[in-house]
Amino acid sequence: MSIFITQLFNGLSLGSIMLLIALGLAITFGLMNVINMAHGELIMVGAYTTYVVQQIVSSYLPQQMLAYYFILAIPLAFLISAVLGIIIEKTVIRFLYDRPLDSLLATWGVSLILQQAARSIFGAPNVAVKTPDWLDGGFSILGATLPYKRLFILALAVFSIVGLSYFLYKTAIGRKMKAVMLNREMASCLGVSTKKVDSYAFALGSGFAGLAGCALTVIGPIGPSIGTNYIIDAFMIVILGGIGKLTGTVIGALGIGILSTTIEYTTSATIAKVIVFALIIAFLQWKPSGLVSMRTRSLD
Amino acid sequence: MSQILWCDNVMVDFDGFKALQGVDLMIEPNEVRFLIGPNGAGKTTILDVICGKTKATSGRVLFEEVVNLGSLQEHKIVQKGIARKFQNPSIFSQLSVFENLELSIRQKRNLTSVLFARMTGETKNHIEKVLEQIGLQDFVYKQAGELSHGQKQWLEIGMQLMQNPSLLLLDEPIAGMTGKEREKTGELMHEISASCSVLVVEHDMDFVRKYSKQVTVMHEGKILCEGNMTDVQENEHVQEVYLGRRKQTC
Amino acid sequence: MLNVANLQAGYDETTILRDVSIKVEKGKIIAVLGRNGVGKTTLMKTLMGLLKPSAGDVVWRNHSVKGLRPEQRAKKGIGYVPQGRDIFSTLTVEENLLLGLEALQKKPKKDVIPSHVFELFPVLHEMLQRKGGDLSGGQQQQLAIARALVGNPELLLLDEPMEGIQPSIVQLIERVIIKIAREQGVGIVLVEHNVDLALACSDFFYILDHGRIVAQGDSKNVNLEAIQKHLVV
Amino acid sequence: GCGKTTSTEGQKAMIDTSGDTVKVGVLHSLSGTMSISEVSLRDAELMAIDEINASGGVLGKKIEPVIEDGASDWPTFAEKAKKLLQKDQVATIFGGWTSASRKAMLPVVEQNNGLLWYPVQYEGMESSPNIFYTGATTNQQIVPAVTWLLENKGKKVFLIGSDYVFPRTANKVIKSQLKAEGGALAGEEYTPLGHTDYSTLISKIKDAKPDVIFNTLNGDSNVAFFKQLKDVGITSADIPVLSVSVAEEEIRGIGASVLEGHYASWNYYQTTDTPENEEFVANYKKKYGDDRVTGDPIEAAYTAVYLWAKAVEKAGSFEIDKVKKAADGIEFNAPSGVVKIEGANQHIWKTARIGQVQADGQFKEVWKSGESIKPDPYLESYEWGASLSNKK
Amino acid sequence: MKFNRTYAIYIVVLIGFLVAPLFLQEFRLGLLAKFLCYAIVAIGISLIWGYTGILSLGHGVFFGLGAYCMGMYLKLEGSTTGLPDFMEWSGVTTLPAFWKPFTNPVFAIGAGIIVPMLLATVLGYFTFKNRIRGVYFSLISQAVVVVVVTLFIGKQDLTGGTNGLTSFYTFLGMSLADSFVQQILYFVTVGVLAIVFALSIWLTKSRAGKVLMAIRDGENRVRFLGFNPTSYKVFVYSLSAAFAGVAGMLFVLQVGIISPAMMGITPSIEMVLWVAIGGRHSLLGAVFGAIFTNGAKSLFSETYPDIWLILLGLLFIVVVLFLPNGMAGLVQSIQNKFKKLKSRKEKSHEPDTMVR
Ligand SMILES: Nc1ncnc2c1ncn2[C@@H]1O[C@H](COP(=O)(O)OP(=O)(O)OP(=O)(O)O)[C@@H](O)[C@H]1O
Ligand SMILES: Nc1ncnc2c1ncn2[C@@H]1O[C@H](COP(=O)(O)OP(=O)(O)OP(=O)(O)O)[C@@H](O)[C@H]1O
Ligand SMILES: NC(N)=O
Ligand SMILES: [Mg+2]
Ligand SMILES: [Mg+2]
Repeated sequence: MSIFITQLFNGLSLGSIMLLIALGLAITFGLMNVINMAHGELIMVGAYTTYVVQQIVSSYLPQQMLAYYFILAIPLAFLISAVLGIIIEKTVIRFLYDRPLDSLLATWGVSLILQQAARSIFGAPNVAVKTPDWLDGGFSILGATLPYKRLFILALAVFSIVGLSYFLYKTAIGRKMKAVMLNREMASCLGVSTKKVDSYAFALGSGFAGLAGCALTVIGPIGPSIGTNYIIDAFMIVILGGIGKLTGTVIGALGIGILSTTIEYTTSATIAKVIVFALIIAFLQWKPSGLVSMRTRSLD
Repeated sequence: MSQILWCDNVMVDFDGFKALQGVDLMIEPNEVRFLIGPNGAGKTTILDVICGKTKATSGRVLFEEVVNLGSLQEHKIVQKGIARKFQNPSIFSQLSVFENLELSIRQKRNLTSVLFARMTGETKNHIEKVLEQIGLQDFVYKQAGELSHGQKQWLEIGMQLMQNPSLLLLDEPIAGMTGKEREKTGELMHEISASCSVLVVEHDMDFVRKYSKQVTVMHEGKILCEGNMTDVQENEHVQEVYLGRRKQTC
Repeated sequence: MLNVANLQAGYDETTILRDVSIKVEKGKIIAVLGRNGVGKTTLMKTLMGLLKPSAGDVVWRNHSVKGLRPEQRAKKGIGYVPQGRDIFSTLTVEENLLLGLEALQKKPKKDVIPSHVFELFPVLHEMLQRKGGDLSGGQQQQLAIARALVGNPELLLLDEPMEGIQPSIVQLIERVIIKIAREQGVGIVLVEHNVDLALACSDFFYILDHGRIVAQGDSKNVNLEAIQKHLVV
Repeated sequence: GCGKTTSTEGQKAMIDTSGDTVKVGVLHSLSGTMSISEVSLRDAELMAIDEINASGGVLGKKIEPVIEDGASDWPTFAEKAKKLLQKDQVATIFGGWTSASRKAMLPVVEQNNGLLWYPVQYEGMESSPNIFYTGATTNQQIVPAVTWLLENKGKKVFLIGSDYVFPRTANKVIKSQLKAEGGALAGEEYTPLGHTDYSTLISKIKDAKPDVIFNTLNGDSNVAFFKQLKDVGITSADIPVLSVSVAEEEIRGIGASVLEGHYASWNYYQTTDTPENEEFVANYKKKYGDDRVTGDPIEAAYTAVYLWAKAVEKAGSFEIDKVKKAADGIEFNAPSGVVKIEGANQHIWKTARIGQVQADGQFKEVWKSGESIKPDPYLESYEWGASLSNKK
Repeated sequence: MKFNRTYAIYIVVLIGFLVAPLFLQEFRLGLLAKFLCYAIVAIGISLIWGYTGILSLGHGVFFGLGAYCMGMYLKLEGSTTGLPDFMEWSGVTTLPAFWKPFTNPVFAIGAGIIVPMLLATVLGYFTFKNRIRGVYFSLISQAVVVVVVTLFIGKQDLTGGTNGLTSFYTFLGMSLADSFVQQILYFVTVGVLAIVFALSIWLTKSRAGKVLMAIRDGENRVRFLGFNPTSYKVFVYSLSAAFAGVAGMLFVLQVGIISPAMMGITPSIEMVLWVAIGGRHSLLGAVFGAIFTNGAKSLFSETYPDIWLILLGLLFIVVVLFLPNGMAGLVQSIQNKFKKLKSRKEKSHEPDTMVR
């Protein structure tokens, strides 16, 4: 029983991490059609932001504040990544909206630059972020321990998805974003400021990447190449879910999370990785546009 | 004479919305048939079913009495001799006008044949003839994407002509054409009906009046009535849902 | 209201429009006629700001809008129904219509679609939750017109708005066009292939050929013979 | 290499000694995943070169390092090694971290009769005539560690490692040794390099209830593993973890508090108490910053440069064959103590040390082999080791 | 006229490659040989991407499979015990069955072409038949990379794991370290490149080539002209996989190593970048893109080992942003300008020509 709960929780927890890293992509890739290979590096920026905040707090503020630096780091990670996102949008992406596959190539260049920049600024080795004490330990239930850190990430994921859904489906700016991505010229003919919408949307997607980066510091490494660990998974989740549909992304992330942990438990991490990716390929053969499809009758 | 196309009680259901609710339609060889009806009646949908773009939920479509089109893939249907012009121009925008036509030739379309296909004098003549018919002689090497809307329409008609089809499906072919060109299209339709049947969807009543013999009216996914234009025009129901009560002037 | 002077415009390296001057007055309907490929759509796009003119000027309510982007022109009251409809295919009909509100200078407190468009096009009301791309051709065209009307434009650019629409609704749209011109003082530029129809509902007409204005005049007393030569191939 | 002798053996390698400098290659990953570890090795080697130059160079020539980036990509290592040998005509190359990078450079140095100094502990089963190995081979690190664990921490060992050649081969050795020395295998798991979710693996470890975990994870994965191990409440008191790829630098990236109480097996720690080390650590910090730490591979890289210089001096020539011949038996007072080159297999004699992580991120030595251990890459001196290699 | 000139350029380029050994140091020649292998891959990518609109982010796999086939042969040829060295230290005692045929060089070379083609055919058949297109296909091809690479790494005892295959000494009895052998291999590479190039030119000029371009423009429309895009796409995809396989075999012979890292996501994306930089719509552009990009990469990393990635990243960004059609596009537009200038001069007495 306890192993069942532990594994279910592990699955959900991995799923929530996957969801966090994929959410930003669901916007920049799912909605904006930008294949942002630098998404992983935006995650990295969020993680380093958390690190820097911790450094600053621990050297300039009283010791008892250190416990709460994380509260400060979350919004800052979002913000800094968002700002960097805007810069990338203004300098690179903007020219590529009608060439989605080219955006992949250009942002690949961006990711190389950001990685090397991180290496030059923070040094090549990993840096350590000490998570606040209040996240240490866990919650015991039926013999299983659910670490607070993982519960925290789960909560953060839920919070993010609720906020983002409201934003996308219930607000005018969400609607405008979708319109701009579908038909830029027509949207602008209706009075939508495409440039603003582009920047907002990309900033939002990048911000969520930063948020994911902040969350990842709790459980994983923080170094210049952290982004490369997550980028492929993130893309897989978005296409598995169905481009442009948040519900799909959520189901996809949790599905992959639970599937991975279950298979890994009975086989090995390597086999699990192979099987999960093979299943994704097979699934897409069966449902070529993902779990939640958005096809219309138009010819192409 | 036996019919070339028979739609037998065709139904189409889009997630609960019944776009076609049992359509029976028969087309004779060398016939030019007009299909009219209100927006959303299901005209495009029935063409989609015939050419395989949409699968019928039930019912069947028989071509030349024996071939059940429902079980064939799109390209197989085309190879049987059914050509389709879409409501929105669908041409290959990055190929030249000439190349667009070249690809449309009725030919063996399997990989090996096409790989080793050569441009013969005969095909060249055919392309030139069609170019003249569609009035794009001066645009032979222009990229099709740079044509105007109307020119694209013509190119797409030309591409269907290249195929020497036995059944030609035209979805609003004269939309966006001026008077003279409408006439040209009308005449062209009758010209080619010597060798094939044509099923035309059109909203322009003057055009229908002028070039139709048989007209089928659809409404809400069903056939409302069939007959010649004068009869159809008199039909109260058709007037109500489609034509409008009386001709209004501004 | 709208004054276009010596406009020259085109695509990349090819110039399509040359020396085009037209005028639209408040509450008047202008018809633009011409064969396929003469540059009618190009003119509309230039007016809307989708194409940059290489010479000439577009003056809207005494101010040049030459340098403005489409969204800025939309906010200044110019509405556009493009040829080919350009519906947002994966958005619902409702969302498409709500987007029309973006052109309004003052945002309404709540997102509500003015009910008069549903009176005009009842079918849209029935299909509010359907995806725009799933509508039939004519339904999409109706949606495109409705979307432009939602923004309460003062100048309406209509590029073949009747294409693919059933006769009874064509009549309806004709009436609507005239009504909003007369009652709300909206200026309208109408590109239409059907000469009879175009002349019937317009006040003034221009004929384009090879990117130039080759004839213009009052729609009510036209010498059909004279203009016919510009319209046949 | 193993099996085949090189066709170019004895061929005169081209070494450019025309000027008053001599070039050496420094080939590590400065980018890509491995740069997290390898950049420091470059730093250590450059420091050694600077020191030697400051005291007059070798054979009267200043050493001129040619730095190349292996980019964590093995074919790139091969390409760059070739470039260093053929184009720059370097006298030797210092480089590599992963075994894969060494295996990639091996045929290049053999075919060009070049020289490579490889400074990282590895899985053994190799001795190329053109490579000097200054890191530990298995019998200087892993074997003593296993013995120590069995004697001090328990018999049930769980093996986890990254899925590549070093951990797999190391674990093969460990399993033979466990059998021979009365240990038991509680489980054996591998995760892909860069893997970051260890929750499931930790569940499996919990199920297996081992006494100790022997960890051959490499790189980033260590961070995730230790953080997540701590989160489920497993401490070093419950199940101690002994790692062979976690040095001071890695601890900095994981956080000392996460690792406190766990063990590592190395030949050197920053805290190793020798006069040479005191100076070495001080110089390193002075040169690269107070927040930097040293560690075993860093020390081995630093030592490699000195050993090469000594061999050259002894040979009186830069010629590869002469240097190789001269190298046998050379001793050097390294920061880790006296090391000696074993000419037969071109590894070096080293002292094995078990250290425990302290709250400040440094190791406290808890055990050391009495004297330095003779390198035995093929484990020929162990009865249970005979079956491990087909070396004749 | 125009025809002849293009062909003349091809011949000049070929001659250039043939005389290159006269001017290059051994090491540089080795690099060029490696780049020419890459150029063969690039031609295949230009066919599927530039001409057919299929963006594969998994060509590293095909390259790798070809390379492994050759590598397996070389390992067996080089082994005195009949077992490759890595199997010995992985505890394998008898040669696995699927390794056995690779003792035969003809089989190995055949497999180096067939295996990648087969994988591409199977994968392509299902994906294309199920109408998976665009980004979906690209990402699926990445998933395939992940699967294959993880398997190759995980099955260390059969594949050599992360290390890959290396330490080759002879090929068909010839010493690979011999510079004369390396020169011969260089000329073989140039020859293969020329054949692959000519074949591809012929393909793109054929009617089938136009079908490919039509598929790029609008796949569904192609269906309604009676073509089955699936078979065309499978064909060109497998063809480009075969090219990559051939390139991989030549690569292994000259570079002396193949490892899973060469099949990974990064090299696969880089392959596409070579083509983007050279000009995806031009086969010659693709060839030069591969040479130029890799040349730049080598040069940057030799000169600035610390920040070369930043330079490379900038190169990618600048080319993608400002040269959407790559170097070939740049040449083309310069040519067009030149032509226009000329024709303007000739026709200066005429009034502006009118469209239509
Ligand atoms: N994929 C779909 N999902 C939902 N509804 C659909 C779909 N495709 C078509 N419809 C609906 O089916 C009905 C029939 O559409 P169809 O395009 O056949 O009409 P039509 O007769 O061609 O009209 P028009 O004259 O305006 O072109 C329309 O109400 C349309 O909204
Ligand atoms: N994107 C483009 N690039 C280059 N040339 C174009 C482009 N679009 C249109 N053209 C050319 O510009 C000319 C005018 O096109 P335009 O679309 O304005 O014609 P139109 O009068 O609207 O015709 P139609 O009645 O067919 O809609 C045509 O010759 C066309 O080939
Ligand atoms: N030799 C190692 N640690 O790969
Ligand atoms: Mg229709
Ligand atoms: Mg037009």
